[in-house]
Amino acid sequence: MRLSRALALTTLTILAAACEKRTSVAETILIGHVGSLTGSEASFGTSTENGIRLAIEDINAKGGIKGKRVAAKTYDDQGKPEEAAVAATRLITQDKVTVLLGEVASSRSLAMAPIADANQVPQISPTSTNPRVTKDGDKTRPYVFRVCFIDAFQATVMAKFARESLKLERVAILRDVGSDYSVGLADFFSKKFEELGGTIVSDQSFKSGDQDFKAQLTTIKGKSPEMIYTTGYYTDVALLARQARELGIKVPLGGGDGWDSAKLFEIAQGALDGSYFSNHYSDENPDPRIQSFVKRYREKFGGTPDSMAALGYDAAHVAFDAMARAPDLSGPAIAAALAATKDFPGVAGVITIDADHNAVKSAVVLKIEKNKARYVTTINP
Amino acid sequence: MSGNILEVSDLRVDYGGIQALRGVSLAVPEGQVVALIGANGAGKTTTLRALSKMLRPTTGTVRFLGEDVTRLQSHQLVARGMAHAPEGRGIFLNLTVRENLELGAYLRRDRAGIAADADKNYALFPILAERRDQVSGTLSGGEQQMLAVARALMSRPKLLLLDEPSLGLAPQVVQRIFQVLREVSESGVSLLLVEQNAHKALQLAHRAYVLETGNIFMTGTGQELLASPEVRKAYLGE
Amino acid sequence: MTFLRQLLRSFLPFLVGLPLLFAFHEALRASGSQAYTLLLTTVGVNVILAVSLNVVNGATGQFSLGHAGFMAVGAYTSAKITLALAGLQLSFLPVALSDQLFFALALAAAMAVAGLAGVLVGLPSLRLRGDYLAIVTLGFGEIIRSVIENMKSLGQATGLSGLPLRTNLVWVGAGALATVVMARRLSVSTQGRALFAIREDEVAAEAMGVDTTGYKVRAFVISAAYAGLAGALISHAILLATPRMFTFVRSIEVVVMIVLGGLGSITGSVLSAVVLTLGLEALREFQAYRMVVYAALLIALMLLRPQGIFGTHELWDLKLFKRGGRKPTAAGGPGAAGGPAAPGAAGAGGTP
Amino acid sequence: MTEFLQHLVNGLSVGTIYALVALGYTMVYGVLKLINFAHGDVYMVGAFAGYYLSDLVGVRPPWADPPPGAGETFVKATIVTMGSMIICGLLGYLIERFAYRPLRHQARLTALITAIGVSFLLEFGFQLSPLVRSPIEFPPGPSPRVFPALLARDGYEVLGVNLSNYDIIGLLVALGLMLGLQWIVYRTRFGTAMRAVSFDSQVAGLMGIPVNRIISWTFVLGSALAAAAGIINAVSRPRIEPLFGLMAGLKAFVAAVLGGIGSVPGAMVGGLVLGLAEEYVAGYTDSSYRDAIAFTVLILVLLVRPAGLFGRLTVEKV
Repeated sequence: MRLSRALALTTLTILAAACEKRTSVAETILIGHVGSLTGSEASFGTSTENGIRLAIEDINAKGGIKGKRVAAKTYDDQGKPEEAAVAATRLITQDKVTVLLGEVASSRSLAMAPIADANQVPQISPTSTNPRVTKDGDKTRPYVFRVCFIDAFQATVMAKFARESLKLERVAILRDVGSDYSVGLADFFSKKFEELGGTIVSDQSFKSGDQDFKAQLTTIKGKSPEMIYTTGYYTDVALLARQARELGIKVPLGGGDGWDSAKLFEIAQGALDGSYFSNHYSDENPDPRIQSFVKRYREKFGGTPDSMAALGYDAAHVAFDAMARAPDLSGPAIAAALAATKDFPGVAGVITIDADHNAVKSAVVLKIEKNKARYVTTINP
Repeated sequence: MSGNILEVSDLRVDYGGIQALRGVSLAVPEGQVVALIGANGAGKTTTLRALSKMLRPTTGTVRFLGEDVTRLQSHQLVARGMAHAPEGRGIFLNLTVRENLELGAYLRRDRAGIAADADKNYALFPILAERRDQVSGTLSGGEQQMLAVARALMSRPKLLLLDEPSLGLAPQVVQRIFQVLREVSESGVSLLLVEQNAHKALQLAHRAYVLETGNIFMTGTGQELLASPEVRKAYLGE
Repeated sequence: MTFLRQLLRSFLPFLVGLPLLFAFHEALRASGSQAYTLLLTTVGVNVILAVSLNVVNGATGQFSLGHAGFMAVGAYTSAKITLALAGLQLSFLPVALSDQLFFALALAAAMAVAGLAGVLVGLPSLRLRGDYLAIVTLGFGEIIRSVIENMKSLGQATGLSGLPLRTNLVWVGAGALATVVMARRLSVSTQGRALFAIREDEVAAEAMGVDTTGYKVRAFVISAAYAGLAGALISHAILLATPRMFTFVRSIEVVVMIVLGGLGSITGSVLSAVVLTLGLEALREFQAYRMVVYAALLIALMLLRPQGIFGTHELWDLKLFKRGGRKPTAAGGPGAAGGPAAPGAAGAGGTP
Repeated sequence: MTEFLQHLVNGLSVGTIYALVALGYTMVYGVLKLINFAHGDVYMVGAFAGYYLSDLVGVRPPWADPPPGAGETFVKATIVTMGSMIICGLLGYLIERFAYRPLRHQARLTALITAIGVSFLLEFGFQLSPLVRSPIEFPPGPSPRVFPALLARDGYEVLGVNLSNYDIIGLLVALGLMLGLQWIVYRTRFGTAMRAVSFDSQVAGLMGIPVNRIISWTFVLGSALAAAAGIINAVSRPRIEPLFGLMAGLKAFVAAVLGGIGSVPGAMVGGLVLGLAEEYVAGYTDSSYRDAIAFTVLILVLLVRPAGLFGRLTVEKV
């Protein structure tokens, strides 16, 4: 019986720890962040988290919001949707956060969205690009927003650029079948590119974390495309680009904002020269806001911020802006203020929230030359 | 108490609450053959396994060549001169006959001596010589038993623990094995023998112990026990 | 008479349990605190997963690493049904009741389809043993996920979203209860004895005339069906079914639960599912360190109590702990050491 | 035809890595009958050890100014590889000694769970942000690191097929290691002892074989092999991150089972077959079913030959 008592005690202790109530200090505004700090997408969640921390430093340096300091509470979801849902619930119901930030991936944001709506706590996703994130059927979710492009816009930008500026006829697609971001982008691109009269000569896929892409690349090479549009994240794209060059593929690659990271160039070592990708901003942009963000990020965390960090930073600032404008800090008030966000100057573009709670902002197209991204053009929505 | 190569006192083994050995004490005098007889489940095999550390005894002390070896591991006992040919033969069926023999001499470094001993064993069991490069899984039961004895001898033991060397063998093979054991014993190796075939064992043994439900029930010289009516009734089927 | 009594014994837990669950559910709703609903749902789902996996792993000694695959089958089957029936209503019933009726239908279908998938995975078990079987089950899980990831109609990587909220604590509790009752009935029935015989010694079991192959497939089917139920419940709690929820890491988590609880012990599985789920939640504060702590705890727990929390015992045989002494420790090597825990001692069969 | 041959080269290149990791898997399994779940993570640690060592010995990339001479490169590459093999050998020893040995007489599933625990510990431990900054940043954190150019890449084009010295060296090293292992297992005293322990460790003890030491050395050897694989892979695919051992470990395990677990040539053949099967499937059909196909091939092979291609089905001991 001693054993059973010990077990019961352990269980109770754990339960107690799990259910421990936190009293929020009245002077502090708590915002919650759900991100993948561990697991296969840990690097993205960590970037976002870094961006958010930087934003919080900013706002507190300016004296906070409505005279209150801002603090953040972050929970790891290991890249699992169920965990994201549980973490979001805990942030809202126990930690009583005012605003919820997250998640990087659409599938996790989708798991959090109903909870945000049900509890009337605004959720801002930094990078979830799937159109359905802010939608509940045909209705717009009242409390869910995002500060990034949606798939359709970014894909259209690249399809147009490839078709009209580069005058390409034949493009091959290489998508990451395990990532909703990549699949969504590839689908929209292929639709748009064909609408514009181009041909998709091959549609291949890989899975994030793969070490070898030569099988797909060899097949693509046989179809002799003029560009390979590959919608993965930088971690995979850089390796993939090297292997493409090793196979003697000389055509440019194309991609989206998932490419944006200093690591891309570090790994690719020039293999991406001549390639194009769409992004929110260019870190060449002399805008002092952007330059100061990049500089401070480098000092604090080492390395150049990627788009996940920039969007995390923007998501937090958009939230602060709305909180400052809102008459009070209740969920509905903040949500209303968020919906009214207009021309907010983020580091990743000027953000206006539209009726569907998506960010409307311009995209830039960057070209990689000598292992560096160079600004080519800006495309407005 | 010199003259005993092995002295065991109060050896106990528990199997999950069941006492398999309840305090066995015995001794093997140098150069002699000692037999352990008893019914199935009396604890004979357990005794041997506890002595060679295939099992960890709960309590008790074991002295081998005057040294307390209670805490040593199997391979350390082999290094000190104790060999154990286990029940069910314990042949490495995935290895050849030659490799099995070589493993018997694992701790020896004298290549010439090993080769000589192997040849001696091949002479003792000519059938093994014929099959030396066969995987031992293809040997018959009797051949495997011979291999087990031969392999145990390869370490040049001072004491050889033998578990049921005659189990399931044809009468001529049993004859052969016992003949070899007699020769081994005469060459100065001490033997601790567990046998179902009590008659043969007692004939060979200088001394014998009768085990019953984990206890030593009787002891005496081989001849005394052969003559004992109780033993004759219980173990010799008379 | 015996049949009736057996039937009653099977239903008794529900007669007692369901009203309690309803009461708890209503109390929680009345208090306005939904804070723990989702957490308790994951606890319940993990209980279902662990106990159902134990039917295969614990009872036959074969381990399956494809449980997440069956969850996925259940989740997608039920999600397709609830999505298709979303706007419909049985006119003679109030909306809520009609919805729940449809959900019951979806759950039943989830179990059926997952059970069918279980047949597919169970069949190779006729030819394969031990680790070979484990890797094949893992492979099936991955194949299922890979197929989902590639099917446009299943939403590929994004999965199916916008599912109606149907799962509540009554469903989860009832599901967990049903799983436990199923496992308990199975372990005391003659069929259960056969399964235990397979675990102890398959060769001997066959020699004794036990139809090991039939039982193995059946164990797989039952276990898969309940995993499907778990998948359906969790997806209607977080309103989403994506391939990410059903990776092989998920399968491994369930294996960890049952080994930690004690192979073959139903109460052990239940308890460790509860403890691990809540424990991980308690560790959430540690952020990235959480999984490191979890891993270290896992190793430490296994070293301290290798037979699992309960060994092969059940809560109801706790008294037996006093009598059962130490098991023999073989000093030799690894190959020989086989089955867990004390030989023949009590076990879950209930007859000491 | 060119495309077919190119796929052949690619497939062999990937298969080589699977084979190298599978060799260690198969050895450990052969002796302990334990799925060393952490083996893939040891492979990962091997790559990171190489990364840090390269940094410490100052490996310069071929495009450095002035570029390193061939001699310098070779010496440093050898130091890095050997060093990483030693580090992983030690890691393997520690894992066996403290996580597996205490459980050796328990049910095998128990050891599997600690193996999973060790695997998680390494994966998530390496994902933590750096606690130490100098002389190395450790742990490395979740974002990928770039493995230094230990060896300059030479690409060749033969009949329109692109291949490189990496592929050739990898394959040769793998073949060499396989032959070496085969020699150890079948021609040395240690190997005979290993096979004896694998068959029946208790009886092996009765032969005077120090069972624990043999098992430790098997782990050391297997882990060192994993380190070699980690470095060979990282040289040609220079992105390393804490989780990249997970899938490689899984695939290698599939390869080992495919070849017949416990068999050294089986691991080699299994690895190459798996690499080629994936390659051709990905190349000629729908590439997204790549992983599914790997497992389908495995299941089909096992249904026809339940003990793998080279495995012997041993009768279970009664």
